[in-house]
Amino acid sequence: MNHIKSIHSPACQIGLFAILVQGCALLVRNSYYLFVLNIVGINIIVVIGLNLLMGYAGQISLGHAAFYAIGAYLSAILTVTYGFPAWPTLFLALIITAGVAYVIGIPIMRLEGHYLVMATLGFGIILYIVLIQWDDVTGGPSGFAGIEPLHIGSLTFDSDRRFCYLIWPCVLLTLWGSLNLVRSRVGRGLMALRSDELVASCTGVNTEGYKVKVFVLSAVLASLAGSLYAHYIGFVSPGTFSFFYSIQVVTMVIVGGLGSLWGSVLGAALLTVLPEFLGIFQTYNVLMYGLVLMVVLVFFPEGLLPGLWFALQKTHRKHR
Amino acid sequence: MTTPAQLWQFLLSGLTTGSIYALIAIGFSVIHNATGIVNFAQGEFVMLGAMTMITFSRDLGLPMPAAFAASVLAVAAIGIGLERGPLRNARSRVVLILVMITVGASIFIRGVSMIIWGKMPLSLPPFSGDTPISFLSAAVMPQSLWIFGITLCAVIILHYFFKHTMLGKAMRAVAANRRAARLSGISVDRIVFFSFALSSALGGMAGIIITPITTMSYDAGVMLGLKGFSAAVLGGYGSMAGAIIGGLTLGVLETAGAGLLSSHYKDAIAFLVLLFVLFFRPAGFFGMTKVQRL
Amino acid sequence: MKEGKVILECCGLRKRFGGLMVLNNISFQVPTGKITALIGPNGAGKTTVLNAITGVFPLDEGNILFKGHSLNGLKSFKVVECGIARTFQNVRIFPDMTVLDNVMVGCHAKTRSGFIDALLHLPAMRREETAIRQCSIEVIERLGISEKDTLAGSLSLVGQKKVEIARALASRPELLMLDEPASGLSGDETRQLAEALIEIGQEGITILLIEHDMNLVMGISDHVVVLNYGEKIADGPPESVQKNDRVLAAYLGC
Amino acid sequence: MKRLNRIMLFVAMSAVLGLSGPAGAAEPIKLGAFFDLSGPAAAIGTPTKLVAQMVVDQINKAGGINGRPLKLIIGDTEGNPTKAVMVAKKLIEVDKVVALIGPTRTGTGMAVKMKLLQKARVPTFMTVGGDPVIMEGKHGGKNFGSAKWVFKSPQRSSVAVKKILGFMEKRGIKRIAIATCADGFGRDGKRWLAKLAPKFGIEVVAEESFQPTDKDMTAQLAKIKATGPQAIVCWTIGPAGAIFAKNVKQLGITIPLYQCHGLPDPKYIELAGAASEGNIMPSTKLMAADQLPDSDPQKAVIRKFIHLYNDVYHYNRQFPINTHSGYAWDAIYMVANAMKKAGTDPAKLRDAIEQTKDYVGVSGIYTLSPKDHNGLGTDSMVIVQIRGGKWKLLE
Repeated sequence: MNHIKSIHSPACQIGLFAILVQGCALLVRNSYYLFVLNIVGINIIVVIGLNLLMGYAGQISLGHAAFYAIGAYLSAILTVTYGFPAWPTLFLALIITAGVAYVIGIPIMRLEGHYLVMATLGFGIILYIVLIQWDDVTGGPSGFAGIEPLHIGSLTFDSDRRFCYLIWPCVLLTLWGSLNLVRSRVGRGLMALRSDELVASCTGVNTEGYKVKVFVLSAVLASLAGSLYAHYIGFVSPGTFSFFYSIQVVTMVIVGGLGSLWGSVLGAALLTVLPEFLGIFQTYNVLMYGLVLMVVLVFFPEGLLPGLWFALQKTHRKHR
Repeated sequence: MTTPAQLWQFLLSGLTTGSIYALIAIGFSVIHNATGIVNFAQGEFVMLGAMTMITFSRDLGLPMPAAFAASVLAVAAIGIGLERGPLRNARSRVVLILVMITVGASIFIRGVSMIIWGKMPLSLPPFSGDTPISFLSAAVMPQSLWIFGITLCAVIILHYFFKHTMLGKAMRAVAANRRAARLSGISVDRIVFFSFALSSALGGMAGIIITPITTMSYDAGVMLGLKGFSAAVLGGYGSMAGAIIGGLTLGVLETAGAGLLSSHYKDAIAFLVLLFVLFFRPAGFFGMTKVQRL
Repeated sequence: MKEGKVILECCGLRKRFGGLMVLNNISFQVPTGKITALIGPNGAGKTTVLNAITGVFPLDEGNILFKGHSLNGLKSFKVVECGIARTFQNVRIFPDMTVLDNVMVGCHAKTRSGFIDALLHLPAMRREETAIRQCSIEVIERLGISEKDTLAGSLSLVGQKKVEIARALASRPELLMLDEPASGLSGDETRQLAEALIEIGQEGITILLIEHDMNLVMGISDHVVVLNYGEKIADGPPESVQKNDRVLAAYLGC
Repeated sequence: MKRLNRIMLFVAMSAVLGLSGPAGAAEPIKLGAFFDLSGPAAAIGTPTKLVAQMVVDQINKAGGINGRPLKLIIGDTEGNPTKAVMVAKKLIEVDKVVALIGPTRTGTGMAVKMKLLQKARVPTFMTVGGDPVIMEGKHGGKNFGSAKWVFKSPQRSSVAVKKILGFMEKRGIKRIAIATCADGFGRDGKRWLAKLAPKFGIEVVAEESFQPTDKDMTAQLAKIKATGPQAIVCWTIGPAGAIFAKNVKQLGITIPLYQCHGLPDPKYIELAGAASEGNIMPSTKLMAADQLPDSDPQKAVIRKFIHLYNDVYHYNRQFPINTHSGYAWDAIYMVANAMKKAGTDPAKLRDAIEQTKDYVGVSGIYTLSPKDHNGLGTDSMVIVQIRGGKWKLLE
């Protein structure tokens, strides 16, 4: 019993996962694979945040690229144009994103179903247009270049390997915090909210407040990922933050499994890496991507990780 | 300075695009009413309509009306395929999963179309010449009149269909209360089947009539689908009148935004208005807010 | 227990849905520490009264006082924080959560730890978590629920009803409102329920009971309020209400 | 398997070279090529890829680079900056390519430049239209980094703008309205038009914008019409340009419509139909090859290109030749020529590319320098007009 419990504790799981990632990072010599690993890490942060919103609070956002963009562009503009120091800017960006998410979250989180989808989508598109049109500030469609890498003391995260040591602790921290969150009073409140909003409210859960707060939290995580992205690539342009990215992260959440944070890790990793493999199909790669997505959703609707887990249990039981 | 003539021009242009949005929005609503899902492949139906029309009329040399009918039927068949295939066989009935399956389907359809029709944009000749018609000091293309006419016909036929035919009434019954409809002997399966056929046919038709004005490419469906969805939401999701009003409003908003305020922020203006409408009327113009019963 | 005090007071409640007057000038009092029953034929407006008290929708007119403070305009979760818990007519538990988690949600009103505490796993939050768990297990054991780690949705109807009551009790309410707790239960089960309710009442929790089972109502309640078509037609001790002509008319339909 | 391939290749190469070179010489030189093969600019990226394959074929048929064949390794950027960096990184780190060709658009090009090409030491010849990829240092508060390893083969936007404005000046046009697409390419055009017009004595009386996916631009045109310009300049690539032309005709606007150097493309005439009649635009000489005087030094190479493209590889069945077609040809030939001189050492190769002088290409005569990583001037362009559905050389 104790043994099982320790495996289920977030800290222990994360420790194991950290060792795994560290192992991968050490084994990989080629910086291309490190680059992919880093992008996977960035996506995981966004996807975990979104899963808290979708899988736990039961609210959809098709506009998360916008928060990703806010983080990235604030870090870019404030550090390059105004010469702010990088780390404080990153935290400032988180605070500003939280503010924006809070202000729009209050009216948006009152909406339901398709209206919520539309509102978040609309917000994403509006921000995307602003990024393109306000080119004196954002650099417009050609993008914004020249963002310096982050550094701590004399350690500059300018190579793929070094950035790996920055991004993955961030991923692990995000994961740790989120696992803590879902196994707490707040997490139970969120699950209750997803299950039955009215009853949750009559049981003492501040449903409206929770919805807005979890929206803010997921926006802040997307913003963090965005800032890290900007400092890593050194360049941001609207193309990265289009509607398609919003769709992509929602897809990652669902393929990984709604409400399964480890599933999100797998979903983000799989869908980031998959197109790299599909490259061998050349002109058929778009078609294959759609096909894989449909097959997974048709046959593993609970998500890939939980789905495989159930399937495994089933065969296990049969054999016994 | 904006003159009345300009305003009139903005209105006419807006109504043209708005009619297309309305047709797409109706498609969204029909599927929503039968199944409760947002069909993200709706935009792809629009693209497919245009593409099959190009194949039938240009490559196979069918006369226009025949090609029109054939391509609408072809798109309807694809819509049915989507429903009979992945959606029906999905192991989950959760709305969100089904919606994401349509996202997958739309990517798949895009991929296939890219291979069949290539990556270059294609066009269709206008149905009746391209000499602009001057109409009370505003200029419209004859094709715009076709768009108005066909949209109007579609709306009238649909109205008759939903009000006066057995199948149409059954569809309304399913939309109002799925379980009650099933209990009173309506085959919900058949309704879902027919809804997909109808909405994909409407989408395909929208694609055919707009292509002579705007051209079409394999990836143009996404944006049209998004606009149609926005129109449906603006009007009130699931409402027929809402879809039409929403579509026309969105079309006019866009041109008016570009003409009166700023062409740079045209789409942003349209979406901003949409957001404000949602904040003050959370269910669009004609939508009903759900009354929760304990 | 102080006799004669009033914990909840409804004054002139009015609510209209579209053209239908669901509550028409309803006033009644719930005495502290007693079991009060709210009865009436279907459609009389009983559940609407509960919804109005718990802030599910706003009233058109009227005032609800809980321990002398107005509940008007309070959100549902605030009402729970004041010390009012409720169950629902058709059992509404959180089916995809375990029994224990269901009950632990009920502790929300009396606990504080928020997002930051949870994210950072702060000691205060861990302490609170242990307390919540302990309190919930106590409630579960007291109601005789044996499977605390199974999914609540997989329990029998009786089990689910118990979970719902346990969830309500977990918020340590002063007033517990039960919406038809006996519907769908067998005679034996109803008797058990009656005993449990009396026991809860003896602990000093005031109960407001909506019920159709007249045996149960008349057997355990101290005070009965009768509604019909949104209007109050009788109010008093069970014996006197049973003899009231208007009540008889409403129930027998003559 | 790999070994078998290598042996086969060796046998084949030995046969071609008549067993002349040493065995090691048959090792192919890898060239990375990454374009938008899917995504919004797939219609530009895909033919570029085809031309790249054609050029490499030609070079190998002609004996390769000092006896070694070129091998093209292709990647798809999907029009996504992050993906573009990933693909470029794979080509550099995993496939160990000697040089890169591509990508297709400014956004992806800039991402690759800023993330990889500050340090990667891989010469990259881009086929993007926008100028930022070869801009260096700080401009207007923005840092463009180093362009040391970046070259680009399409004309700068400023060159095309100068060509148009120069032509208008000769025609006595004083007042113009501009309508630009809200993408990187359109923005670039807008910036240069606004900046350079006064130098040609031209006033910009209206500035409008549209989205690449827009279906109707009559609102913008109605506003433009009201300002009474003498000409309209539209700056976009793709179907939006055709819709714009149709709208111009719809509103009965009779002043000349100038399109940018992105639209000399048979597809444009097909999409815009009669509305394209009379449009004027700057173009590479490729679009008016048969009207060039025989004295033009580019005429021979353009003829060869057209022959190969249409008659040998039959790419025209899917992608008729347009003004962009030659860019990959020129990029790869300049890299190949430099390789012949300097070998495959990245630094030497880069220097050699930078020293390219008077290379006669399909899109112009290139003379590169440390200050100019494009090497084309206004003389590389011509002004064409659409008359009777054909390209007519005006200047």
